[in-house]
Amino acid sequence: MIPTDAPQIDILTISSAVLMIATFGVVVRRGFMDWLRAYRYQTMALSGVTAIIAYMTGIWEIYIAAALTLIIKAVVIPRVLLRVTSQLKFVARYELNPYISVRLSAIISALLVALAYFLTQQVPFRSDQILRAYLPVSLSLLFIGMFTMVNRRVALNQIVGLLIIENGLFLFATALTHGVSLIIEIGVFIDILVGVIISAALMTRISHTFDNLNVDNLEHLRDDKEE
Amino acid sequence: MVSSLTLFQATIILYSMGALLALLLRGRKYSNLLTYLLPAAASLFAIVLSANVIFAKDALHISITRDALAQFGFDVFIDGISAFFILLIGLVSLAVSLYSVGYTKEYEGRKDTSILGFLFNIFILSMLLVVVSNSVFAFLVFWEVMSLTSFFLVIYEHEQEANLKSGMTYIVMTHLGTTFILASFLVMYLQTGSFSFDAFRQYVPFIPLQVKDIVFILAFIGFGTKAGIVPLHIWLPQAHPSAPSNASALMSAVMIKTAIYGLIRVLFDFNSVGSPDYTWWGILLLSTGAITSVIGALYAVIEKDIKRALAFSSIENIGIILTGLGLSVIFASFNLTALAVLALVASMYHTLNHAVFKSLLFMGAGSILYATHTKNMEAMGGLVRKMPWTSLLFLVGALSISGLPPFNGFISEWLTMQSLLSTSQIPDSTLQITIAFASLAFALTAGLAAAAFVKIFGISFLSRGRSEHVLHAVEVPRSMLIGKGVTALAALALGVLPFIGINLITSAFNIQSAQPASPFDTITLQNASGSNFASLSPFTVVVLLASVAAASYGFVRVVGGPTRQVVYETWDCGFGGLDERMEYTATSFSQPIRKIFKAFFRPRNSIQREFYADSNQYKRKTIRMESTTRSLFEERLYTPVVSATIFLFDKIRRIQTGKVNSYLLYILITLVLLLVLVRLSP
Amino acid sequence: MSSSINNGISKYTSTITEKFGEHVESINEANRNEMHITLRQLDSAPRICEYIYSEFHGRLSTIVCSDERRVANGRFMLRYVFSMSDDGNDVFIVVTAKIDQHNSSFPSIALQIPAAFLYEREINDMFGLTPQGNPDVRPLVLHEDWPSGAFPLRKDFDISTKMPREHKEYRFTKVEGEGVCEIPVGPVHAGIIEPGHFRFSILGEHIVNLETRLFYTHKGIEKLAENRSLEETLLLAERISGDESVANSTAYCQAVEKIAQSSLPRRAEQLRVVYAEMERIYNHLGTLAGISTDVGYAYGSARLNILKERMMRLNETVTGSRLLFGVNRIGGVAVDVSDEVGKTFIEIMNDVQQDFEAVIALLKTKSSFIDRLRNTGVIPRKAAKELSIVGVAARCAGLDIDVRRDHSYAAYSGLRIDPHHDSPRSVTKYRIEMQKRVGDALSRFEVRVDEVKDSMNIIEKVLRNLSEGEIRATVPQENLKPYSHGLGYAESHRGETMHWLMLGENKNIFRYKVRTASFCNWPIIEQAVMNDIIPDFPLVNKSLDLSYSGNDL
Amino acid sequence: MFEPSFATLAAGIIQTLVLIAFSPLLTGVMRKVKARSQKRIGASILQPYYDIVKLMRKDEVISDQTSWIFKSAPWINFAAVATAALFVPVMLAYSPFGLAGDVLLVIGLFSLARFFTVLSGLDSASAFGGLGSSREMMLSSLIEPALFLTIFTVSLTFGATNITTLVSSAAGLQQLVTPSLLFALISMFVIVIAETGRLPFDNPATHLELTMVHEAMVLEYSGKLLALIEWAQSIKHLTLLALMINIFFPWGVATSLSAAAVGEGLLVFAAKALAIGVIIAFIETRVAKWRLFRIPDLIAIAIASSMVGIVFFYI
Repeated sequence: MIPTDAPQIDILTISSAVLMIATFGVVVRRGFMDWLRAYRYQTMALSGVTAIIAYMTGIWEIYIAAALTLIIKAVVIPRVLLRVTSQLKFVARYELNPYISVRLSAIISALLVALAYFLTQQVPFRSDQILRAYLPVSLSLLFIGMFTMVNRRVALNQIVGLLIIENGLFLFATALTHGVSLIIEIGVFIDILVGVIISAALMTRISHTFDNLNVDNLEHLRDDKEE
Repeated sequence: MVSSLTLFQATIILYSMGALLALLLRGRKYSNLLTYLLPAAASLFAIVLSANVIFAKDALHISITRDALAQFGFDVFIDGISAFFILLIGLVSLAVSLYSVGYTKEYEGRKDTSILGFLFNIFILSMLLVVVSNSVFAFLVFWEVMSLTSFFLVIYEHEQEANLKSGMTYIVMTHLGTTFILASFLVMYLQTGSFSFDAFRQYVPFIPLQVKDIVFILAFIGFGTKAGIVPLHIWLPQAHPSAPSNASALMSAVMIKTAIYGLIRVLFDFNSVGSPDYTWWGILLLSTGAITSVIGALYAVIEKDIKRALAFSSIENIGIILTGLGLSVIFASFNLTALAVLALVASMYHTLNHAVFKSLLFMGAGSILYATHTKNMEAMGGLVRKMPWTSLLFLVGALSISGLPPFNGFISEWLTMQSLLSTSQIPDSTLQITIAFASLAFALTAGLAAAAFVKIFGISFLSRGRSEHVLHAVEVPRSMLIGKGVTALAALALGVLPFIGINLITSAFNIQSAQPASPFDTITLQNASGSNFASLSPFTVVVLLASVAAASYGFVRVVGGPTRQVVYETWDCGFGGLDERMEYTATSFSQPIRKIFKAFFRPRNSIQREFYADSNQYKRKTIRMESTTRSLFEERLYTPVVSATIFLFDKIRRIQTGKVNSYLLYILITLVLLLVLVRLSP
Repeated sequence: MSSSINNGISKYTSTITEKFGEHVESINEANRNEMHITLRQLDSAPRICEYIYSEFHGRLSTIVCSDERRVANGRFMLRYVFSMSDDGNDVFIVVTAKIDQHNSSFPSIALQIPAAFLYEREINDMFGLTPQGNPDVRPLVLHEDWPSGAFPLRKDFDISTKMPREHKEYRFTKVEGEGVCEIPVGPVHAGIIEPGHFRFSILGEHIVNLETRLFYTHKGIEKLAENRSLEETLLLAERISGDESVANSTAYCQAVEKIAQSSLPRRAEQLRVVYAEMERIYNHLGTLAGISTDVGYAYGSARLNILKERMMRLNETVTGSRLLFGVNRIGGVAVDVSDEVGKTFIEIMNDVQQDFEAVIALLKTKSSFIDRLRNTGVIPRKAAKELSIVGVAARCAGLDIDVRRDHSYAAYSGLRIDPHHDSPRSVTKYRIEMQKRVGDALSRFEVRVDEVKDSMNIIEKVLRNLSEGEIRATVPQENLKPYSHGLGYAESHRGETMHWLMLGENKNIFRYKVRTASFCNWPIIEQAVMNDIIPDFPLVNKSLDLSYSGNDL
Repeated sequence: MFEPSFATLAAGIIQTLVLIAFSPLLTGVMRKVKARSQKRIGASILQPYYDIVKLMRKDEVISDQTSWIFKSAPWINFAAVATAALFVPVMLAYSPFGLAGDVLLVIGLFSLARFFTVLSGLDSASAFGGLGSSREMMLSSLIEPALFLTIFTVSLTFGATNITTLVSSAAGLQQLVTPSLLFALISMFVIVIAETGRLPFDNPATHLELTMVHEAMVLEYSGKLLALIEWAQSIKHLTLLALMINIFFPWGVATSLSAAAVGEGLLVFAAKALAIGVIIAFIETRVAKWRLFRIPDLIAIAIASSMVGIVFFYI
């Protein structure tokens, strides 16, 4: 129960909650376009969180990191992915039948969040306000991202897991070190960018090769069919 | 004021007379009436007895122990806890006895009803004696009598092979359970050196914790088998439906509660769970309860045999009872006494409620069986017009068990939910979160139970008759209605005036709680900071409901004027001629839920289409649809275990020539293992 | 119209003569692309039909029965029309069999050629000729209240006869098994739509079997047409189904023109194309809007309906009729499109096209929308082929059937992609696209979207190259000899429409047989919903866009 | 804050009457918004009132297959829903019957209403009714856990399930947003949409019997009984919205019984209810009805959201 005379709005926790919500937005999407849009929102939330860290710590470099996050991950990467995959047929972009149904994976993700909080409870430096708020979130992001990658069949949609993991790592690093050196960060960003492009291009190839879809297979795939 | 002893003696004598007369008066004119009116009278005595013990605090302690056989004494001790369960037995058997007067006519001319009467009386008597026994020997003897009589009741209609199979499963499982109970008691004996429950109470505080844990686990498995916890529930949905409906009612409503009784003795009487060492007992109970309730409810939803559906619902309700019990233990282990009381009250209230509405529902199902000679819901329908009273009473049962206000199920589910919500006061955040997540199972159970009972009532009683079974159905004899009426009234009373139940439980268990002092008071719970956490006054709700209904009737009447009704056919899209095939079936009703939980049910729809010619697959001669679900527990757990056992016995038989009694082997292995464990324990 | 020897026909002729020489009375060519095989014996019909079906890959286009007892020495005539379109051939093989009037039955081909089922039931109803060996001879057209022994299409049946009503029961296929129940839907529906009865056998949401029962509003068009003049019948043809007026009138006019061997002015042919495509556009837009409504996406349907309305207003501006009534005449068209109107036409249409593409782009990114369509109501390609379905329904399952190309008429030649004329690259691409189609509602959605764009392009192309000249030619009356007959056909927005016409005395109609696309396509819905769930049925139905009126002639 | 007196009792009853009386207006406004956003003009926002009055004056056609369940179900439904409305504060921060029941009772009463509505669907011996009933039970059995978990989160935050305590402590909360409430709000929003049968769960405007959920159950009703059902549906909708508004957005709710406070409370409530109604209506035009067996996914999201909310609370 919250005492009615609580202090000012707990910006840290709320921002971490918003980030969490945005992450769930990505997890529960089936379509490539949908999760890309949701990923954009998640990244915006992430860059907001980064800006908050910058404000709290007063390190100006983190502002740059926040801006970079916004530009590269919310603008460039989605554009690149869109362009690279624009010729792909709908079939290759839509998660018809993940290994675990969306309803169950939503609940599993929630359990992973609980697990992340449970694990980080034991971490000794809970006195650090920023770390206390964001460490569990970043861990959740890692878990959820991995789970998403494991769970998806459509190759293109596995990238979503990768991107979530990456966002989790970024948050982890920023929260833990209060801003790694800017150069390294830029390097990381470019790394990711290249990774995304390569994997997307690879996906395109793959789905071109396996594009001859069998109707009977599709029938079996639909997850709301009995039998 | 009559003393408890007299009442107790009278009760026993009346039940015994009922049993004897059933045999002696075989085939006489009034044999039926006497066979069941005697236990009804006995039940009244039992109810008075329990009231006497609970409210007049006239506990009864009889020792019939002879020195020579000190270990094998028949001690009787009726304290509040026993009295509470005696009340349960009394109440249900009163209703069921009255009901049986009419119901056994079903078997007249077909079967020997005197045997049924005999078993019926002995069965109730044995349950009564189980809950008053105060020594291991007595307890086990009566437990065994209870199991055997119920076994014979299960195979009463042994002409049907399915019943024999059910009986077989039942007897094996129940003995497995008994073995564990025996083992639990033996460990206690090894520690206390006595077979008397009094000694247990006295010495248990001095038993090492690890041993206590073992005792608890053994007792939990043993009693859990009887209660039907998952995955030991396998016998329950087979055995309960096989027995005659009056016996099913007793088995589901009361017999499985004797297991709860046993657990309570172990938890709160022999032990006093008051330190965090016991938290995991609570967690075990709670998680088993959660799993049991969800799985029971899931099966209840898809079942189309009405009595099997009710049996699965019993499993579900045992789960809810265990949830409350588990919470109580957890609270107690953190010394949150008020909350422990709340959870215990919730659990016991549900025990009482379940006894009331489950017997009502089984009697209702029996009435349907009596009138239509089928248990298959797919063959029913339209009974509401043929059996108006039965349907009304069954509806009361369905509303109660679905936990809807203002019936009794709502009160106990409300109390359980409040107990769950109060877990925020536990000083352990991991546990808090775990329990919060576990409450998901509880809520899912509530939702599924409502779905199950909408289906059971809706498909069986409403719309059009689905087969010729229902064509000649007529309302059942009055005695059967009275039996159901008694429990329906109890359900309503316990729902509108929870004061009755709560006071009963608090007095019986001798616990303090700030609960309603007068019948119309509200139940009030406070939160940690002392403001109103929740309160409930069902009586006010009923008054409000009634006045809102009256007001709205008035309003509609004023605005809308008088109503003219035209009776016409159901809308058939102008095609003309709806028939019984064009209404929803039980299988169809539950199909969406089956599909959502398909990972659990593993449904299979196989469609066979026969064509006139292979070159044209568009014109079908016949289409046949078979829809099945698989029982995970039978397939994954029992079948492998059974085949492994058979394999093992085969091996043993090859080595040894003599016959091996499987139960002896169980006991032997268990005992050896236990002794080793006890030896090893510090 | 050229009367040169059709190469395709000669190929078929030689094979048939070789194989079935002794059964064949005569083989002759008529009306440019019709090859008539007249059989000596009725009994050989199944064999030869099956041969054409399995060896020549002929698609059973229709079966025409006519009562020619007063004409051809007292016989009923059965004409099995097969459409041949492989290798770029434009041929209809018509197998003609005679049924002796004392004989009231004929051998069934339905077990070999599934598509024949409905035709044979129809013949059983209307002529009282029983298909021997067809296991299902339940009444189809004439419902239970029609007295037995009255056969409306026999010549001795007077159209003004008042029939007493009877009460019999129609037997639906019963699905055995516990827990299966039936949902009767219709004939009266909750929306304002036409009557048809659907009998679902279900297990919960799961559709086990579906049976349709149609012909609730049978109008007796074929009987009405008899003894009417050609001009009167044109009006009738236009009114077979209000939204297919151009297709039906075109098919009818072409049948007459074929018999008369008249050739049309180029401008008339081009205008027929324009009107036909206009009809396709507004109907496809309506169907797309309907799909959007049926998935509960009101915004999409509102926007598409606005576009449909704009197109219908355009119809009115150009032709004077929102539903394009009265645009066709025998020998040409009735309405001309002036250059000025043509220009505004293209302008408005381009505007609509822009809006249309925006809406479609929106719909395609709406995953809740796409998710409903995907894998819903899958038409198996095999079933589509065997049941001889036509139009969008066939094309969405990857069957490349388009009368506009296969039996090119009016000015369609060269407007559709054609494997025998276009560049190999574009043809390969087209074929791959075809193969990828899986027959679900999403494919139908996409096919319709493509066709709307396609139609707009065609109209623009044709209007920009409109030839000068007359819009109507005079029909050589001397060629309209009694008892000459011909096939007319057109591709409506639902698919191939077949009209068979036989003239009687005084240039009146002797027998007029109409087979719309809906008649062919209705049976496929029973296959498409198999294993689907109940709430998806309206969507499947809408995406197939089947007409009741066009079916219940 | 509020002493039990005749005045508070009267005010409490009046606020319920306000809720009951204005609930069709919300339905009307939402329909209007939907129509406008689809570029239609749409019916008057008072149309639901006209409908109810007209239906009440009409004759009833009752199926010959039905029993007393069919005739009594709408009355029980209406009474249960209207009684539930008594427990929910509207413009006041309390309800006078707060001591007689809590939020779990409100849900219990809704379940009671649903139980009878579902039975009435089965009672008419028509396949449509059965279809609707079966779907309704599928949805409700899944919504139940989502709802309970949401209440769990909320009751943790405010330390009560008693609605008066809930709303008062919500109104007294200094911190406007807490993370756990944010998650609970998401969950609650999904539940409100599901419970009231709006898109993407159920299409209230459809005429296709085969796709209906709620409408299929009540297909056989006419006249007064139908009026009661429709009205009860509106009341349920506004009651749930009121619950959501007063728990999650309690600003401006009257904490004393002065005319000014009550008036302000009423106006602010109306504004908030309208705003949420408009948002829901707007969402409805922008989303297609989900495939029936995808709907559990959405409910699972609500459940997951509540779960995370609980985690955030305990941290």
